[in-house]
Amino acid sequence: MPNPFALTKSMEGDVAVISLDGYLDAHTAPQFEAAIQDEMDGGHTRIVVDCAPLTYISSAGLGVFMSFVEELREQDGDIKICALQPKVQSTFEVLGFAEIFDICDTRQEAVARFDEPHAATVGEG
Amino acid sequence: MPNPFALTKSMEGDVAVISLDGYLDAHTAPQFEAAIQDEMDGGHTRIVVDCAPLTYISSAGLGVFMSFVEELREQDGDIKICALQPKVQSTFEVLGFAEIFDICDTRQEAVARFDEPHAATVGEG
Amino acid sequence: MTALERKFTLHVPSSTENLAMIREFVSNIGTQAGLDARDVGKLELAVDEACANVIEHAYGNDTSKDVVIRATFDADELHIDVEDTGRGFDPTAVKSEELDKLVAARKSGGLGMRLIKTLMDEVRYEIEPGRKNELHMMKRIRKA
Amino acid sequence: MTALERKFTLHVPSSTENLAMIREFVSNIGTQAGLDARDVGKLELAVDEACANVIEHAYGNDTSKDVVIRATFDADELHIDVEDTGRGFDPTAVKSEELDKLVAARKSGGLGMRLIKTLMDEVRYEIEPGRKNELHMMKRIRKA
Ligand SMILES: Nc1ncnc2c1ncn2[C@@H]1O[C@H](COP(=O)(O)OP(=O)(O)O)[C@@H](O)[C@H]1O
Ligand SMILES: Nc1ncnc2c1ncn2[C@@H]1O[C@H](COP(=O)(O)OP(=O)(O)O)[C@@H](O)[C@H]1O
Repeated sequence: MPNPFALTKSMEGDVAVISLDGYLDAHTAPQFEAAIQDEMDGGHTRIVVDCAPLTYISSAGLGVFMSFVEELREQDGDIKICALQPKVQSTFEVLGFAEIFDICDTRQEAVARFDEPHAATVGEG
Repeated sequence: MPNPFALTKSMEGDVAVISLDGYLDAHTAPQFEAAIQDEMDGGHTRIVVDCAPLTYISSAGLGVFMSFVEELREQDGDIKICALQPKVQSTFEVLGFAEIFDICDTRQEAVARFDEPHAATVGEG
Repeated sequence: MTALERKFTLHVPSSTENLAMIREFVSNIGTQAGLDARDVGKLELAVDEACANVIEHAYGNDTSKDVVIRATFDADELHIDVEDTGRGFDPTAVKSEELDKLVAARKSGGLGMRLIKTLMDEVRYEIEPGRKNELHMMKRIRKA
Repeated sequence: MTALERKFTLHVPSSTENLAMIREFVSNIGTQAGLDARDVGKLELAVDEACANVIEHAYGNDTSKDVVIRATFDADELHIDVEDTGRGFDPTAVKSEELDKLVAARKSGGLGMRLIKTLMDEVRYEIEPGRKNELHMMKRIRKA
């Protein structure tokens, strides 16, 4: 059996961090979609998705990033992606995600990116 | 992919230690058989099989232990087995191997067992 | 490696729950065929996308239907066919949108067929709606 | 879990190289059927033994032949059939030797069928030599 999918959430300051573990495919993507929707419903628009333990992603997983990023950016937030394993990274790259998404090496870097001048500066509770 | 099979050999004093990694089934058992035959051809009759990294065993693997132990014991040697993972251990047990084979928790214990009074005492170069 | 052709077939119920199993099937075959880890990864992803499309689009998530994956390889090429008996479609009518357009339109889909075409060396649909729809994919086995 | 029956089939060339793949197939299904990890392990081992016997004894390591594994489960039972078109045998004529006898005789085989019978809840052979030989195995799904 492949290791299944797991998702954990935490906050770093006003940044919501979602960590993805295992495989994100058409079967598990709805859980990821619900987690992002939850954050938005809770007023969190600054989201980091930590992919360090993520071993596989298919277009169903990529579609979740794709469908939320515009709305988050309109609300002065963003989805930053970090810690991609090489195999997952190449799936992001082959579709041109690196040009549209902010992809960082580490979680710290991704969280800090929200405070850089070109990023959104509106804070939240 | 399941992790494939690997086998490493070392000597601890006059005891030949064979470490088994991955899965031992009808496909990989011939490699294990050849390794034991090699030790015997090299005059080593005191053999410890360290199963710490072994994740799976089928009857083809068990058969290798079964077919050599009598000859080794006749030559004042033995096969001691150590560090079984629970799943592998239950396969040994369901067939009654625990009654016939000396199964130890650790490699040190298995190696030391050769020097206990009831064990063979003939040394080799 | 022998010149003999090897054949493998997997039938599973049409459910996304089985995608993990399909990927393991395919990655075992890819490795056995002699593909390197990168190409095994590409094969796995292309077949996942093809099967996810069958499950969602051809069968509309009706889990009483079957997805069939057939694989053969020899020393040079690995062929994988994904077969369904579902509604079928006209693949030439599906236009591939750029990523920035999809993002602007807040789409969550539209990447699968592009991925399949990018990852495989040959891709061909044979559509007979309700009877048999097949997606043929081929990956060349690069000599190390 | 639904009461609906689920069907899975795997066809692979008759080679011990494919046993790892067969085990993955079976353990995926066992997990999906709701078996606990111990029972998944038993199922995996029983099917491995059954297929190794087909590969070695029914087909005498002729890799041009096919091994077919069919699995179905519902809420209560998981059924797995291993099918070959090989030489067949009389399972009632195979006598199961005690381990100490096998060890004394320096045998390396003779454990497979005993394992299968110990690990599964039902085991039944249907032999039609050269046409179709089937080993039916059943594992009950214990409610947690
Ligand atoms: N096997 C199939 N059967 C029926 N329709 C399909 C199939 N594969 C793809 N399609 C159609 O082509 C469209 C594009 O597919 P794709 O690029 O994979 O993106 P997505 O599946 O995310 O919509 C689908 O939305 C669907 O309408
Ligand atoms: N599928 C099969 N086809 C033909 N003969 C078989 C088959 N399965 C088992 N046998 C016969 O039964 C014997 C006992 O099988 P088994 O208990 O699995 O031990 P082993 O395979 O190690 O000999 C085999 O040696 C073989 O002669």
